[in-house]
Amino acid sequence: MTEEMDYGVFEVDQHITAHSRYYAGWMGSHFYIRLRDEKKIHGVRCESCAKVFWPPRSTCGRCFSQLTADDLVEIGPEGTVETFTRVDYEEPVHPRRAPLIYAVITLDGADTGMAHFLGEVDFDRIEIGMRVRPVFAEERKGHILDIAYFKPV
Amino acid sequence: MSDRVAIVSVAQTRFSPKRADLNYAELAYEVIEQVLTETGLTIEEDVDNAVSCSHDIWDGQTISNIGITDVIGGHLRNEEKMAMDGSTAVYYAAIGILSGEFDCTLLLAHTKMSQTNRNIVNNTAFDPIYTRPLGFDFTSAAALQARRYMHMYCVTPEHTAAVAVKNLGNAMHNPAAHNGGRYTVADVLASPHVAPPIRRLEMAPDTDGAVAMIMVSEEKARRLTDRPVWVKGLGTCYDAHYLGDRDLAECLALEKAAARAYRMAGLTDPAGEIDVIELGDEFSYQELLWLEGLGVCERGRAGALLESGATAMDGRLPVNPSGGLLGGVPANVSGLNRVAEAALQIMGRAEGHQIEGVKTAVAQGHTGFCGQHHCVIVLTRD
Amino acid sequence: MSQTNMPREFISVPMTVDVPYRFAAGKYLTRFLKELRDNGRFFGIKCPSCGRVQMPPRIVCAPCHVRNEEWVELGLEGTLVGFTVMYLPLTDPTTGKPHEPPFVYGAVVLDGADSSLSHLVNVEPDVEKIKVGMRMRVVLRPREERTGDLSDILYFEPAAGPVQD
Amino acid sequence: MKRNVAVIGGGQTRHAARRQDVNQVEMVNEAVRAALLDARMTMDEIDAVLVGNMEFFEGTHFTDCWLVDGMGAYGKSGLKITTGGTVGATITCAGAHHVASGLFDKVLCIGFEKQEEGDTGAILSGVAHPLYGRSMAGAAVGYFAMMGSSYMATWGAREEHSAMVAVKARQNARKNEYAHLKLDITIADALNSRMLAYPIRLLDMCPASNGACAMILADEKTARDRCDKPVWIRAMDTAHNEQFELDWSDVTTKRPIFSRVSAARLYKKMGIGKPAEFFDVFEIYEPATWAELVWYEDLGLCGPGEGFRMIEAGKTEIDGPIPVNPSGGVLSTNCIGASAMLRVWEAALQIRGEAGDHQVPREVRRALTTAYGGTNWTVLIALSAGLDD
Repeated sequence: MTEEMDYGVFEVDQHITAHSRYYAGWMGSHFYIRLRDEKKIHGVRCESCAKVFWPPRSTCGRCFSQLTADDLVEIGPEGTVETFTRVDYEEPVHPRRAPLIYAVITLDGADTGMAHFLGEVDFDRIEIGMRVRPVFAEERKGHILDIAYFKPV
Repeated sequence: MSDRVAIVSVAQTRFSPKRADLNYAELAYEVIEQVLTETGLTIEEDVDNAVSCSHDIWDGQTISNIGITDVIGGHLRNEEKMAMDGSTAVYYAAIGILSGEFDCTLLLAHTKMSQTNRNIVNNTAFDPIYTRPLGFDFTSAAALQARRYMHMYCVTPEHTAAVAVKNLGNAMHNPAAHNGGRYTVADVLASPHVAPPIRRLEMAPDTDGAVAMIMVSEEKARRLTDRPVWVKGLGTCYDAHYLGDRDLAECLALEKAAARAYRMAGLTDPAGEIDVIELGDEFSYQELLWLEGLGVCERGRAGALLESGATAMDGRLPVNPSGGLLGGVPANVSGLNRVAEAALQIMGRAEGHQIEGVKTAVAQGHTGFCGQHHCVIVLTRD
Repeated sequence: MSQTNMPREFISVPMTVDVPYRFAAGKYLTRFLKELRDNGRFFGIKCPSCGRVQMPPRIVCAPCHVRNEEWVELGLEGTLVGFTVMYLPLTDPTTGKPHEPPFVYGAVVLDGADSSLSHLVNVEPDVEKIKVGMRMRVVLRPREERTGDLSDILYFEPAAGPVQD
Repeated sequence: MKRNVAVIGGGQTRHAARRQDVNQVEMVNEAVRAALLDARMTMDEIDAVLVGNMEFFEGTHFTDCWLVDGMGAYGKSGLKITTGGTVGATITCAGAHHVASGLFDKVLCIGFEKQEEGDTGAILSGVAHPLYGRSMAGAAVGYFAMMGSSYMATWGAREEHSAMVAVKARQNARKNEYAHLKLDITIADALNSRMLAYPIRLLDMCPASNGACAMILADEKTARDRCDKPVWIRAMDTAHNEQFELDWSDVTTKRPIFSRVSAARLYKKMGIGKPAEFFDVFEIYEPATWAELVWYEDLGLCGPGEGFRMIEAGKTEIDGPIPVNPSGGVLSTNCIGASAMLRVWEAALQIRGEAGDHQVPREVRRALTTAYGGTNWTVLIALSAGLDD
């Protein structure tokens, strides 16, 4: 056997960088076209569950019903904060500089919530049950950030 | 053919914030060598299946079980990777043995959290169309769940802080844990918010490590040991994906997974029949929420259960005597570690943190953010 | 699916997933890569059971499932055991730089090893002129350019000696 | 296995290079609905949902948790396994284990890939060890090119033989309504297609496809009660291979090879001496033309070095004595996570006599499927029409 010698540690920095493109699907495309072009937010109604889901989806996860574009219903624009938090750290995956205030907001007429940002608000004054409304981005491109954030009503 | 499945050996690395000296295959071999040596089993003669658990994105390698094929004995043999939490690897390995297809399965979970950034990794677990672009990670998502749960069930910051105090204290007695410490509720509440209401001392730290386990058929277990640990019940369940799809204060998937596991194990009174629980407390509030999901107390009563001292090391239902994930266990490894710790309690080999007279132990693990998938394993002894 | 379901365009979300890593080479590859970088030497590791000399060195000989411990210095020459002429640009994902086609890509077993090493081969990309069994030698980058990666090897080039069976 | 397991239903998407009309959830859902329809079953009846794909190929962690609505998995037992390209077969085995264990009667198995959404090049180069070979990571094509040159040099085969495989696959695909590459090509077309890495040309390689496959596996009682033509899973075998020593590209290797080891084990379990006579159809995972010829030999359908004579003699055509890949195979459709499951589902369709235009024109009672992935990994599954077959 060769003599044992201490080679120490050896570490190498690398990245895995993948350029992806995710399709919203036919139901999601309806949602985003209406958001982008009309500043309207849609959910989808499942008749058999008697519930309106956001985001709109083509299969009801609860009862497995096939849903169609005819089941799209406008929801909001106002809604209610169900929960919230704030992060002060920075990460490259953040779309904007910290602090970021996150919330789950149930839009009027919907039975499930939307995770999004809160803005124009003092964090210490946010509470569960607070009423909020969306602030739309000036330039919209069929993206979740076409809603810039929600702010108190 | 076997009607029962036993755990006959477990090994864990000493968990550490960073193991710069080893790559993940070498880290894995540390524990694989231990379980094979302890049982005297060999890959060639005995082991006929292997189940690993980690993730490509954590390992930085596509099809990352390529990296552990050699050490787990996968060359020209069966090896599969559970792309979920390690608890589900136990569930799947048990099913393989119950099917009659396999007799002896080597399980492994490994992750080196130190080699990448958990928030970037976990951001990719959010749907890319509606949620991921907002920059979410598991901490910000957990904070939403924590606040909702605390609001709906009157859980106080003192309750969640007391979970951290208990588990970080327990971890001091666990030689595998690296994050133990003696803290007070005031210390925890004085630690900075990471994402309110979650504070620095209330979240599992970045950790490197591996766990191995050997599971066998009843017949093989009888030949190997006179103290087998029986897998008596198991259950899994998926919950909805989107953060807003469910009331985050609820944990339907855990309730269902637990019901499945208890029914199989014949447990009708979990609070009375379970002697110890090891669960996935990635964040302190989760211990309380998951205890309620496991049905050992009524909804909203976990805080009071904790205050009563019942879940302490010397309580009537100790929870995470190992120190849990707060004590420092890697992501993905966490669930296999929960089952391993529960098994060690039954074997009477939980060095430094042994609970007396454990007959029935329950382990819980979860996958994704806010508990999107749960797995519950019930272990017993003869 | 009814036609009315179809929107007038399909929306998509472009996204770049960029994950940083700091990989630890581990006990075996650290020694291998540092010897390559610092001393221009290649090492294999010998299985105590089957005697196979493996490159890269690794903790376990997979067929025997035993721990490898005996280090063996390998030659800087070897034998070509397989090759192809690549007509696709091969991009180095760690640098993003392409190798311009056509080029020869081959597997060489260094003297003393049982494993092959795949790398560029600096010969004319003409399949008639390349033979399995040709003797090859390693050409390394200058010491100061080496980083401890297989890219420290510039390429293989033909060496003197008869074609091996 | 402790209980007999049957495939009682299945379905697939129409595979294509572009599926911009659906997201991943919707694409998977198409296959799931097709499988339920085929089995005349509702989602409520399913006990567990198992899914697999190429982990992180689409850049998503815990994909199963996202696809939960499309899979119908909400509130159900289930899990996700990954084993690279073999995963569709691995999920099938996992489903069989679930049913055989006695804990589940009806299990839904899903494999999928939406390759256009991810970054195939970047993720594939990640297969190489980060510190040993990633900087040199050739596409899979380099490996199969070496296999082709080794095969030709050793056995005297010519490029025409791989072209015959390329033509057979795409001509068969034209008879399969779900296949991706339905090309009316000739041997000359294959030989004139763009050279990628000698001797591999464009038509020697599989495409990048989007698609999904789903199957429902059930216990014997359910199968007999609910299904006219259950297809029984008779034996399974998996062999992975070590990380660095990839001998499949060298046809002269003396070392045990995953494919031959796995076939030998499976045949021993079933007591099969002459696989070419025993099985009526084969669906194999051939990522490149040369791999199909090597599979013939490794599966023992002919002797070493005789694979190219088989294709030359037309023995493996749909109407030949040993039909291989009547569906068009992976050369025609490669939605990776689904590819290995598609082999099983296509074999099941052949046994049911319901493969449509690509049905083998004789009675099919037994079929063998293979998978390929990772660093030379495979899963073999044997299927039959009856438990006595």
